[in-house]
Amino acid sequence: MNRPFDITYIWKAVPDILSGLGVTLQFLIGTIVIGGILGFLATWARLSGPKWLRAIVHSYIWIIRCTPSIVMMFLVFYGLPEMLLGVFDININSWNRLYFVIIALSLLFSAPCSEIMRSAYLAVAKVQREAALSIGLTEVQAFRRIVLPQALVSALPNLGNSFILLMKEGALAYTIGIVDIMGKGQLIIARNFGGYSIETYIALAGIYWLLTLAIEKAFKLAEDKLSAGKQPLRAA
Amino acid sequence: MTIDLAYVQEILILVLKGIPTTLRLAFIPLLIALPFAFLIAVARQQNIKVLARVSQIYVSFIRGTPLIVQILVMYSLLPSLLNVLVKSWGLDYDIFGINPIYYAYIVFTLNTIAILSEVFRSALETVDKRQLEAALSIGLLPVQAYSRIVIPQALVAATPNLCNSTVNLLKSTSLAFLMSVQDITAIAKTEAAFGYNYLESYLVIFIVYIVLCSLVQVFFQLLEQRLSVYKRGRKITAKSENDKQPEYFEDARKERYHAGIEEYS
Amino acid sequence: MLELKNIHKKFGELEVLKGVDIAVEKGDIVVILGPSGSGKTTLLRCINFLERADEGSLHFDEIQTDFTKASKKDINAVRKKSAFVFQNYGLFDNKTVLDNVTEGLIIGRKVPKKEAIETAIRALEKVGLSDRLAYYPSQLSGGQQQRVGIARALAVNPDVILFDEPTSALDPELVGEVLQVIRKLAEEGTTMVVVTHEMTFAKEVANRVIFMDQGVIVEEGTPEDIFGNPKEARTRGFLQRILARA
Amino acid sequence: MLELKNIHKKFGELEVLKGVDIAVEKGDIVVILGPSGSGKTTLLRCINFLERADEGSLHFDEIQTDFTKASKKDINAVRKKSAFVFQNYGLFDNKTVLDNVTEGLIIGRKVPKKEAIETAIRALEKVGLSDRLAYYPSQLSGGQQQRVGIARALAVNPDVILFDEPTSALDPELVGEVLQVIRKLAEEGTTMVVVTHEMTFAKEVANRVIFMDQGVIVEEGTPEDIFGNPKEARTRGFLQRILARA
Amino acid sequence: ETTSEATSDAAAEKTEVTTVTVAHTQSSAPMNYVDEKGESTGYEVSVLKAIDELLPQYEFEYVPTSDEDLLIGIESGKYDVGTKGAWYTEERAQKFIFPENYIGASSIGVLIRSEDAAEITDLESFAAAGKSLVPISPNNAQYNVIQAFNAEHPDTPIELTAADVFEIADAYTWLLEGRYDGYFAVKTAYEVNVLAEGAPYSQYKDDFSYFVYEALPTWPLFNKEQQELADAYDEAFLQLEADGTIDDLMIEFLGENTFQYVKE
Ligand SMILES: Nc1ncnc2c1ncn2[C@@H]1O[C@H](COP(=O)(O)OP(=O)(O)OP(=O)(O)O)[C@@H](O)[C@H]1O
Ligand SMILES: Nc1ncnc2c1ncn2[C@@H]1O[C@H](COP(=O)(O)OP(=O)(O)OP(=O)(O)O)[C@@H](O)[C@H]1O
Ligand SMILES: [Mg+2]
Ligand SMILES: [Mg+2]
Repeated sequence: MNRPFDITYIWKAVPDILSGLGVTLQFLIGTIVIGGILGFLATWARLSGPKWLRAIVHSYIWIIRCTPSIVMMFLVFYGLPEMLLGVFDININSWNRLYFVIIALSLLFSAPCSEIMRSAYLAVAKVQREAALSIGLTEVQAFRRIVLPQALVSALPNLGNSFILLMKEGALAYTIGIVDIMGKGQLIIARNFGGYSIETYIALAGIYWLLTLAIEKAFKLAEDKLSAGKQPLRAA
Repeated sequence: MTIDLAYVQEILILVLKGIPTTLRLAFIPLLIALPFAFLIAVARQQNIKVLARVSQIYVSFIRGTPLIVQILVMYSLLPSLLNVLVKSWGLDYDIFGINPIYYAYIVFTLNTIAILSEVFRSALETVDKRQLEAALSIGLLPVQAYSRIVIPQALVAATPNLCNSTVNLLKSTSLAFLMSVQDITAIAKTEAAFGYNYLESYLVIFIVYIVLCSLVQVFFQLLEQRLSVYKRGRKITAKSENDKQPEYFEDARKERYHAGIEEYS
Repeated sequence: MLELKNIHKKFGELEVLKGVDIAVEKGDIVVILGPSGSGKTTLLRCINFLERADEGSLHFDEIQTDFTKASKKDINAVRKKSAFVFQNYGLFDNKTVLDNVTEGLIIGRKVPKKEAIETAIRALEKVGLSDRLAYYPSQLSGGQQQRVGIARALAVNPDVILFDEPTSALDPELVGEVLQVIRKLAEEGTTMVVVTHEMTFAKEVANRVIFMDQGVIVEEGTPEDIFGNPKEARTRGFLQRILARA
Repeated sequence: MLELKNIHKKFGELEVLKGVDIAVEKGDIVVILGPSGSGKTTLLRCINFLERADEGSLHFDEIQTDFTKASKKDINAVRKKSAFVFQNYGLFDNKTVLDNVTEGLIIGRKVPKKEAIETAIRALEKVGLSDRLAYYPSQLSGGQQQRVGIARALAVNPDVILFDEPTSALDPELVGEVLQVIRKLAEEGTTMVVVTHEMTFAKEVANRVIFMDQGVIVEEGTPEDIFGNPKEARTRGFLQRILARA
Repeated sequence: ETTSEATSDAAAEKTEVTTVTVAHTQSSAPMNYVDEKGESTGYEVSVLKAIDELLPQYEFEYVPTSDEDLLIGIESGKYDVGTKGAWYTEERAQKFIFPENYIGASSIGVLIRSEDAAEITDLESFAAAGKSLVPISPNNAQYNVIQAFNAEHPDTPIELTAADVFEIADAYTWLLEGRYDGYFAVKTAYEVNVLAEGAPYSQYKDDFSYFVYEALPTWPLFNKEQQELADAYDEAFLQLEADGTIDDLMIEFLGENTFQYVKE
């Protein structure tokens, strides 16, 4: 093949790419926390809120799931400041752009996240909650101590999917000039006029894969811990 | 900053032509991925030695590498490689004449398999082992036990996540434009470039995705409702109440059965 | 101390409880008998608000409420004062035997951990399971699970325990032992409502027997009355067929 | 027709079956008694390959295999010829009562749908549940679920039925009826292995009684032998304590 | 907060400095990009930096971002001016202020295999030979050039494929292996990737030929409200052109003065 390949360049690109790691981790963690809380509230509202709230939350999830991420990014980056300025006279134009990325991603993340939580919650046998209530636990305690750990077992693989997808959402941040590891890679390639793109992408892929392996490892540990006492669906 | 509605309309009409491509890009990979994803999920769930290990690495690799890298590999490196092979075998086949949409199919299929295999694995976690045992004990083969008892129950927990994945897939098909595939985003962006009407174009993309994703969501919502009938239980009507005495008339019995059947079929 | 009036409960159009009244005094052992599907489990579940009755009122010590109106506070209060032993055991799948029993103590009643563990082990000893502390429910035999369920209810030392067929999965030897435990609890003043198919138990331990059928209380009285001199035809039929077998 | 030799089964370090031999002839009703946790359920599960025994051999009509080596084909053949009634009912949650029963017929045994439905309804009538055809398991009382489980096993008309405490959730009236059904099946030549705590049943219907404890068969014989003249101290103790109660 | 005062009150201009937000694309070297240290640079950015020096009343602040954000941002007023190697169309002129003077010119030409060099010397012969072109992003000036070319040559159009091109140098490989016949590219890219000492494709130096088609003038885009700023830009730009700064920057970033290739 007529394709130049400089294996040493892979290694050379790594430090430069890694300088974007901070941004990646910031928006990843920020989104997981904020989006996770939003998703959790949405789940709670959909499962046990009053009817009107359920309808609102249902439409919220519906619309968010229909929204392409780039559209959401622009809505948040342009719409939100204007709205806050117009309605509450709050100026957030000077905010760090990373905050807008986190807000946009959190909104995007909250909808699938809430669906993951809802399906996992519903998969726990009803009697588990009832048993907890019957020995004097409050609803909240029953949820936190009994239902949640069991629900998490089936939620974790899906949350894993979402976290890993989220981590790779750097392209979205890049559209408003936030440079994470993916963005760093792109800048390197641009500076080289497209040269060494394969090498740079291999370096990127390697870094992402390592991060993914770390996330997967953490999830595996959590899954193993939480599924104690659970019999795998396996015939003898 | 104003939105030119006439222009929106104009783009919208052009973009409609891209809908079949977008749908193809989403649903062909989805349909191909479903069985493979399920097999991987089962292999991992059953802990089948080599298979589980291999599929775990596969899932982790595909999920763990950026889509753009996979596109580079599939769209650029793979054809080069195939070309060299074809040439070295002395075949006369124009590799570069292959419609790039096939590379898009491959990329999206590989990704969807990885994502869905985790969806299915988690769904299988929700099924009680005793359900499988009961099915085996009445003489169903494992395949039958899975298809008739385990999967229908697992699907209840899987549908919301399948919906998430499908909607995500539908939205990420826009990346196929990198491979010069003309989906709705491609058309809208091409139109926007000339007069810098990006606002209008994104508005159109949004509108089209609202419609497409809504259809997907309606479908999965109905599916979930239908699959979870057993959890909510059948509606109990006065007719079925307390007619304790068994009736020995064949016809009456059948009628009663059909009355029951109709309600859940 | 516990009085329920006129409980109605429908599932769809199927009326499972059709106006049940039941009054229990402190220290009572009330046994509920009745054929399968007569609404016994549903009745117990209504008392503990696991099922919301469609009609009726509840009076439990200082708590006085209507089923349709009961507030969260009332419901929690009722649950704090009572415990439920499930027909299907209902153990926490993700907790070991010991944790199943301590849960209600440590979390529900804020008992210090050390004390809770001691109480739990004592309760588990009573049902002969102190050698299975670290097992998960899925690793237990049916009878063992049932006994953990009983120990879990005993441990929280509630005012009223609602037993739903607490001995169904036990061998006769254990049935004897468990009934012994129940009897002792009664002597210590715990009130109990027991759904059971163990006639011997009903005869020996109960101080009141309720016979239910098709969502209503057909007959109610002392064991002597019910077993010796049943008034209703339905009760007589039920008992006759049982006695014919034994 | 069914012969198991030297079955061993360990869960981790815990040896639950320590070399059990059991032989059942066609038309036999073998009752297995034993205290909770003695390995009765595990034994039945091993027969049906729901649990893979660590050691031992199985001989079932023309099937002759070793537990460690049994092929998929052997396992399927054994399961086709037998049925299992679970201690915890084990109904298919996603199927109605009727579908629970027809499933093994239509899918497992390729019986035409119409015929399967009729067979199923007949089986459900036998256990008094033909009025609950379209209910889902979650809408049934404990006793009703148990009876569906029994009907499901009856319907497939297997050579051997393995019953694990088939009457635990039933009121005495129904116990009588269900035992009647089992008796009739036996007369029609169905072989049965029944784990039960119903002494009356064991006495009346069994033609062989096995007493298990701690993973071994302690004693085995006719009901008269076991109940009238038990040889082993452990058996005597068990029976005495039961009789003391009754 | 000082914007309105500064622009309305010309007398106070010595003390009042207006901050101008300049957006530029981050991955379109050599015109606009971000260097290893994270600094905004490139030909166009450098020109604007030089202009800033000449305008004491303005203080430029650079924001690297994407094409889409740059356009939406300038239109909405989030950015006062932006530069992305944009070329001129009537439609665009309705949304943005184009100054009098274009800022640069990107010289583009076609890279072909040397074996075709005898036959193909310009776009006309390329089109006539029925050669295929590596897909072009519609975002890119080149796309428009080919469109214009096709409009002028309805009989022998060049097949134009749109693709959201991500920055990879694989086009050189595609050319070598015959997947496409021509790569419509900026000259600098060709120089850096093929001609330069130690360039990734230097071993294939002899396999490529390049001919310049034309240079396309590129403009900075001003927000509709920023006429004053645009005027200031024009004035300063002429000054820079006169004193040779523009020429220097051209040589630095583009290797030659590309204004020579601008048609009409
Ligand atoms: N999966 C498992 N892991 C570990 N131990 C187990 C497991 N399953 C069963 N056991 C143990 O094996 C022993 C026998 O269980 P089994 O269910 O066979 O008892 P059983 O005779 O049916 O009792 P019961 O009458 O209470 O149902 C019990 O002590 C139980 O704790
Ligand atoms: N969720 C439900 N939906 C519909 N019907 C129900 C539901 N739960 C119970 N039932 C019906 O209510 C009736 C009473 O059920 P319940 O569980 O109270 O009976 P039970 O007296 O406890 O019987 P058993 O002795 O068999 O446990 C049954 O006929 C059952 O089919
Ligand atoms: Mg009940
Ligand atoms: Mg058992």
